[in-house]
Amino acid sequence: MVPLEHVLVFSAILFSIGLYGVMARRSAVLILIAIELMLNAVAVNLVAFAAYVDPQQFSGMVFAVFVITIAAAELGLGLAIVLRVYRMRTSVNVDDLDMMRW
Amino acid sequence: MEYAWLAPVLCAGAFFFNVIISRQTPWKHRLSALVSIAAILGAFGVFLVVFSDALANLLGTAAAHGAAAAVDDRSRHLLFDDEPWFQVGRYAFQATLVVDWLSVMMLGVVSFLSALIQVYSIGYMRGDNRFWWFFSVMSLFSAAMLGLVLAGNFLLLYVFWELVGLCSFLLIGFWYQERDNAEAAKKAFVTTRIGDVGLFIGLALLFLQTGTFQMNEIFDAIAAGRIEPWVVTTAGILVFLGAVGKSGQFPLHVWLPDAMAGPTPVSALIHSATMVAAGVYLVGRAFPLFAASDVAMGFIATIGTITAIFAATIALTQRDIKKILAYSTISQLGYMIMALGVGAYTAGLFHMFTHAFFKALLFLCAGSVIHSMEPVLHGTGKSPNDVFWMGGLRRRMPVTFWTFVIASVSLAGIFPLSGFWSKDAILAGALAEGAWVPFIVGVVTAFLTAFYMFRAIYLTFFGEERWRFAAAVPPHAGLLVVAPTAASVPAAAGAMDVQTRRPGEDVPAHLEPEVRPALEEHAVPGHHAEPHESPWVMALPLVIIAIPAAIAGWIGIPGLFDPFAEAIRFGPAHEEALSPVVASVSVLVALAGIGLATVMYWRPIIRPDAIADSVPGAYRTLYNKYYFDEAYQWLINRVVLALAALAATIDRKVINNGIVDTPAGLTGAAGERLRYLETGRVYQYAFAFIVGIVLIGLIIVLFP
Amino acid sequence: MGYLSWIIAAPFIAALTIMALPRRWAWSIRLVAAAASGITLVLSLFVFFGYDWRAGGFQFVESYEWIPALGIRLRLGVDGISAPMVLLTGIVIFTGSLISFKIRDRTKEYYALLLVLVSGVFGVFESLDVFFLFFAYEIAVLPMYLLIAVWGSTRKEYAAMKLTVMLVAGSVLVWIGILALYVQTGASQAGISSFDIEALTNPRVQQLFPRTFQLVFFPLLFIGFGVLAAMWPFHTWSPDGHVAAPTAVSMLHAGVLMKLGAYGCIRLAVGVLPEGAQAWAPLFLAFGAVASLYGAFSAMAQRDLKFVIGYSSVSHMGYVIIGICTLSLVGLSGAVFQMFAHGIMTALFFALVGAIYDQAHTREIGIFSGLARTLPWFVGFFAIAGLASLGLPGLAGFIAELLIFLGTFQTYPLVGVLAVVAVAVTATYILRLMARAFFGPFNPRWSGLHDVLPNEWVAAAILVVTLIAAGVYPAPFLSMIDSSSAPIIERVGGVR
Amino acid sequence: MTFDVNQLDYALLAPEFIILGLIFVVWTLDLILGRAHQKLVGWTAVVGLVVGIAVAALQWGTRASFAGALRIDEFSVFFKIVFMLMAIGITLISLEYAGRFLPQPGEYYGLVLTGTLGMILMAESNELLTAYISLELLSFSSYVLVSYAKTNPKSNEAGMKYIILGAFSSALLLYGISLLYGALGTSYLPDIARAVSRLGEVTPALGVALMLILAGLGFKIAAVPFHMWTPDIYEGAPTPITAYLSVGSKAAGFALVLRLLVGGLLPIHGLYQTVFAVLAVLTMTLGNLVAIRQRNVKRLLAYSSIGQAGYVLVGVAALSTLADVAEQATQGMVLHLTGYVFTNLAAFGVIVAFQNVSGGRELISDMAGFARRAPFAGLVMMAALFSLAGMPLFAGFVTKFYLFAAAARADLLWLVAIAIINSTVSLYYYLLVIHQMYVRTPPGFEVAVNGHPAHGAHEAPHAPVPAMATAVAVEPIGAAAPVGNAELIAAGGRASRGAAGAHPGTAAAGIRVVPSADGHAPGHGAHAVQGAHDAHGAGGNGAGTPWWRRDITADMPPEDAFPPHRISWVTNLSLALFLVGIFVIGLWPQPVIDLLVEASNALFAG
Repeated sequence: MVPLEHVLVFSAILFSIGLYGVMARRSAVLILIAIELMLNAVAVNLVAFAAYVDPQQFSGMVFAVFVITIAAAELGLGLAIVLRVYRMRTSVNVDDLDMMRW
Repeated sequence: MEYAWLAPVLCAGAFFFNVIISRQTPWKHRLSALVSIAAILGAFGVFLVVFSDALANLLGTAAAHGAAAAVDDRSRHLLFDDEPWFQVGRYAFQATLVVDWLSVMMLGVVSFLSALIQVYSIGYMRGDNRFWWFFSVMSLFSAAMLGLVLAGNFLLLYVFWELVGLCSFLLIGFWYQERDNAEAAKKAFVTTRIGDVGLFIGLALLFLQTGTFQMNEIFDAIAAGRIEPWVVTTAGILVFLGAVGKSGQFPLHVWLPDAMAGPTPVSALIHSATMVAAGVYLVGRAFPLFAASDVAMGFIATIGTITAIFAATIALTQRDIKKILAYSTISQLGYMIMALGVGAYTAGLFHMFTHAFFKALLFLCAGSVIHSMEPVLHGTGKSPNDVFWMGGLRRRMPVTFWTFVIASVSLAGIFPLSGFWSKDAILAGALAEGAWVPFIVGVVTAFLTAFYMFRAIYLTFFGEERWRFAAAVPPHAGLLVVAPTAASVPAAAGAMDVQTRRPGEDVPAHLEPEVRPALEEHAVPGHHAEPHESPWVMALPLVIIAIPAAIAGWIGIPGLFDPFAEAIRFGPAHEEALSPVVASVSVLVALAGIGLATVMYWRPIIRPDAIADSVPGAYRTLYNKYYFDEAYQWLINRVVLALAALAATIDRKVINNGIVDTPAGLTGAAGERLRYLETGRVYQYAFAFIVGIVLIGLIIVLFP
Repeated sequence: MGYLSWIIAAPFIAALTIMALPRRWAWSIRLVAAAASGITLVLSLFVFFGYDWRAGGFQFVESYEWIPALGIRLRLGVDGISAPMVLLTGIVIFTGSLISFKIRDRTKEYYALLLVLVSGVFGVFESLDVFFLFFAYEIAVLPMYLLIAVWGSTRKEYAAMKLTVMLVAGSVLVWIGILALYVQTGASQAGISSFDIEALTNPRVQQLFPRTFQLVFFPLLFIGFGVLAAMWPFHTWSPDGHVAAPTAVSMLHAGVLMKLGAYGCIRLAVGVLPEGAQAWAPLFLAFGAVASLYGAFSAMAQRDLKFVIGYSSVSHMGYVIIGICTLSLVGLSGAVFQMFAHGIMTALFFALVGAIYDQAHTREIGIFSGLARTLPWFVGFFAIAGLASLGLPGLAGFIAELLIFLGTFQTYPLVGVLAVVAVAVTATYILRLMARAFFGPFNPRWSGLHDVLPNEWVAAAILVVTLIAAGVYPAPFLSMIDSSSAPIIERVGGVR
Repeated sequence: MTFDVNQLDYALLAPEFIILGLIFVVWTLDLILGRAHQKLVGWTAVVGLVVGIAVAALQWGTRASFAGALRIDEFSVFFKIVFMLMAIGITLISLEYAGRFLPQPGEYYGLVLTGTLGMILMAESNELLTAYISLELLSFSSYVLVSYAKTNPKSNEAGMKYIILGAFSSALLLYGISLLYGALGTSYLPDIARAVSRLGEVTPALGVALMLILAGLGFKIAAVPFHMWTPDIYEGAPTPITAYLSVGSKAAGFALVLRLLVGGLLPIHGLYQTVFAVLAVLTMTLGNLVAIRQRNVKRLLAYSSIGQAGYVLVGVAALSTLADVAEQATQGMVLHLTGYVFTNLAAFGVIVAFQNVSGGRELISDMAGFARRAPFAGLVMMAALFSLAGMPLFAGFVTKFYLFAAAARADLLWLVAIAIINSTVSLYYYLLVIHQMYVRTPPGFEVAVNGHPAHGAHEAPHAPVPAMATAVAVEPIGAAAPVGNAELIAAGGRASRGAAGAHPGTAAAGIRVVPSADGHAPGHGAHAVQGAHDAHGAGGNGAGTPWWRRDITADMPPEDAFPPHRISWVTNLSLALFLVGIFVIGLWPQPVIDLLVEASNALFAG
């Protein structure tokens, strides 16, 4: 079996890529996708832990299912809002969205 | 004796009655005068009762002659010394009254003179629209002074002391609409208050040593040596500072001449029985304190001596009749203080006693003169007080003239009027104590006194009727209104002093063109109102006071019958035998002064302006009162007000802007800076998360 | 409910009533306020004269459970120090609400705030619980902001803000100090109600305050309350605030609120932390001495009538601080009496300045001249206030200053000399002011001014009578104050 | 702890089910009734919530667990009631606002309810997954609600920022949860507590998990530096939703923090005490400092709510192993949150009322003179702001005192000191708002104010109309001549200068325009006016008049009159309710504290 550490490192890398994406992207859509990466990393983590640490209860698996669902919903909602912003401002570049600051 | 307290209470009651009730009535003026005079007469009645009691005691003890201590006990009577007025911790503050010969004497003088002066004021103040207020304050003034002389507790004395100051403030500033009067009132209060700082600290020192303000206990403690000597000395000098302020001693004398701004009856009261007498009275009352310290006594004697001669020299050149009298008062007060300082206790207080009468009389006469000059000089811009605009009033105001002369002669110390006896006692006392400097100064002062008093008499009552021409000289022509310069003053003085010249003849050359036509136009007699004798309410008190002014001193004739020395004394009765040498020296010197005045101002053999011209510097210095006012003004402007401005500036600039506004400003500025962290960019917000997580991680690692 | 709770409740209820009244009924609002404050005055007279100083201690005690979890009880009671303060507040609020009749802009809010403020003031003086003392203290400070900023004058907005923020900043220190006391008592020993002032002074509890603790927290409490007492150098809110505030608020503020600070200093700082007091007293005494002289000199340089009085308050409160810091019985009693006396005299001052300002719309001393001719009552009343301020015997200020000075001479003679000199300076500026503005030739420009109005007359007369009565017969005050100062001084180990 | 289907006692969730049902009722009603009757929908929600509260109240005293995942105890019941009360408040203040500014108000009420349900579940959750899901329920509702004002670009932008940052933070939180789960092998809080104390030491995984979880929760409670979203979202969201976020979201976040820390991580409190102390300092200091310079009132309250979170964090830092101290801290936190709910609702309620009458203005300076035109709303705002500043009579003082007392007992006096200093700073900016409302003149009425004509003129430069103002100012003077013409003219000129900022519509609006010099202005013009008036009219107070015959009203300045704002009775009613809440907690907090004692007992017992 793959050692737990490998999975964790993988998920950490995934998470970090997502993190980087959030910082570096300027498009709202891409930022949302980067967040999705982070959530996926979480799901990987949960599954791995469920398998290695908590084999009896397996609650991590349930957890992962919820996370995936929520992530999907989140993305959907996010995209809806981004869409409306785009309709209004014709841009989804977060640099342009600074009506409110200071 | 038990009723002595009634005297101040009656007068205070009159004050409150007038202020609260009389004022509301339509006949407030008459009612308040009536109430006030009734109250002060009542106080006089109280005095009579107390006096007869005291007399009985004295006579009783006189029978058991020899036991000095017994005399003390029997003639001193303390009232209210058991119940405290108020109490804090272990300290009780009593409102003790003391009735002994000193206070009985003062009680009499104060109530007698106050009563007469108030009667006189009915005439003098007639028509004033604050007539009622005048009488109310006079009542309060009398009440305060009566309370002061009765106080047997230093705290109580201080209370009345300050009230006396307040009343003098109110009365000096009675005609407050003149800016000068208001300033004079303020000056009187503030200056005396400066002395009071010393008085208060001195009393506080004594309190700390003894835990009480009771006079008898403090004196007992001093006598028993329970107070350290340096404290006695320090306290003595500090307490004396109060007297310096109140009695117009050098260098706090500056308020007294200015205090002439008040109505003349007020001046009379202030200068005779109240206010200034309070200082001397304090020295007399607290004499055991001073007597216990040679340094303090020396200090007192020095101040008194300086004041006596210093003020007398200023009086030589003054032109305002009330200022002449004011400096005379200062000089005489110096005399008394000097006497007390050298240890001539009885003599000093005796002089205060006699002086009260003739000085009151002098002021009332001056008031009478001014009262009659006022309509004459009205509208000319000339002061009705200026002796240079008087002259020849002798025939027009005979009562005033004669009473003035009696008082002046008495003041000059001519045998056998009362001033002679008291002054002689002082000089004899000084000599007996071996105080040569005070003695010599006393003699010189006697000469000067006689001189300036007769100068005033000649200028006022003799000679040409100069007031006729007052209207002719334009008010701003430079003679009187403008501050005199070295050139103009002697000239003007000379011009007006010498009666042989024709009117207008000696108008200074540089004024000739403008003055001459006016003079000729106005030089018609009868054009203006003329001076006349004052109404009987004013004249009668003059006559009545003239009697004690002349003969009050007789109760102190040494060797003959001397109840005064028996009653008012410190230690065993102090009877200086009448020394023929001293007496004749002082009378001769006084006569010399009169003679000099005569040859200068009545029969002008010596021209005063020539003398003034010959020593212009000295004349100017004297005329400007040694520039004391200027010096104080400088002190106030350059030091006190500068300090005030400095404090105000520091408060605004340093404390307010620095300590208060700066932190506030910094906080706001910090808010302003931090505000811009909020950039509106989502990814930067996300980055803040990372920073936060790192921060938390660091804390967890660093502070496990 | 006893007297004390009614004294607090009456203004509060009146404030609520006023809030319920229609805006248009301005006169009924005024009368309700006057009536309520009249009732408080009567009640406070009851309390004052009902206090038995021979028995001493806290009397009229009432106690209600409030937050038992923290040991907070609503305990009310007065001792010889607070009883005069309650009377003072009663007098000042009654006169203040009379004076305020002429407020016409938003009468309703004005009176409601004023009365709430007064409830707070009474609360401080009557509270025997540290928490409620602080609670009421803040209530007393807070309405000030609006009262000044809305109804005030001269730089009112700046002044109101500065005043509020400074006072609340001062209360920060108090708050910290109170919490420290709470922890120190509650944390180390159970069963002690750590907010009960009486309990805090109990010797058993006093043991819980070690010297270092006292050294640290005494200055916190003292400065915290000292800010409200306008202790130098934390006084700058006071001249500005007094100047800006509307008349009655100035009266209350200078007359009563500043006393809250001094009262807190006595009650909590000195009363509870005696060792700290011993260690720190000289420093604060120096502050007080500086304040008295410096306030007097600053007052001399002012041109605005209210600024003069404002700085004079700084100076007079300097005496109070001095008196407290002498830690001597005489000085402390004098300080408390000075609080009373100054409260009355300064209320009188401000009432009168307000009377003139409402008509003339200026307070420049130099502009006025010869007012005594047309405004005899005004000038008379003002003169009495001025004389009380310069310590004229026969008026209350004298006795107070006398005692303070005696206490100072007992402990720090040199400071005593400075303070006495400050009195002379006070005389100078008060008399200068009066000579300038009231005497001298009458300026016809002011011929339109009228003398005090009936409401002002009544208010001023009450204050004047109080000043004279307390000055002539101070014994009831002093025996009362004395009986309650003595235990404090005993704890501090000061000069008795 | 295990999940057991047989343990499911659905009766325990009665209030939750009521809300759930209510949501469907509301949405159905909205479908049926349509926009015109949106208020009816709102009222339905209110009624339903009242029923929910009643049912929840009946649960008081039960301590039970729903499948180990939800704890029904006094703690959660307390929060349940608070959240439902809050939802009522939000609904009430939305009734008018939603009709004016929002599309589909019916759905809006439903979303408020779903969010509320999320909050309730957060407070109940005893297991990490449940907590996460309930948190997401709240978040999702909030995302939608924040961007609800479709036509308002600010609202959209706020919604987008919110969802990005919310999702980001939930990813962090989840990652942390996953690590915690991995490290301890369980997601049930009691088991976590046991595992942590068994562990004895802090493993790196646990540390990292804690970092991430704190960051995720920090987002919800807006702790610095996870607060960055707050001002923007608060500003952009519809105002009732801002209130909703600032009150409900924050309180729910803290409820969850308490559940998590007390229920699961109390044994390692030493690990995070310093963290929370530092976060508290940062949060309150930054929040309060930045608030000083805000111009937008919603943004100001956003920063203020950050500051408030900082105070509560002081309480979190004070959680310690000393049971009574920790309990007192908990009580203090919840008490403060409760007071804060009412207080902030009141504040936002007033802003909503203000926006209703002003067409959605939100600058502080726009509120100038608001209290003059709407006295009751002004009063409520003042009470709310003073309460926020921690002033007595109002809730804030007692709650802060209680909280800080607990913190002081936990040896955190230094932190308390910083907190108290911060509340002084906060007083300053609250006063700025009060100042605008009470002291300044309503825009457009600058001329009418006692001697302060300039303020309005600075802020709202309108076309100057000196001629009109001069005419008005000079008119009363013309009648009286004795003062001298030069001064009269000076007075007129002064008045006209003062009037330079006058709104053109002033005269038309029927306002009595008074000469600006006629108030407390220290100008000389005033003398002229007043002096003339005295000399001419008020002869009764001359020198000859005895004092008791003088006319008291002689010097009364003219009254300023402004047309009142029309604020609907519902708004006033809700404001009154909030005010009562503020005062009840401020003056008689003991009943609430009694409840909280039990609640904290329950929390610690769990």
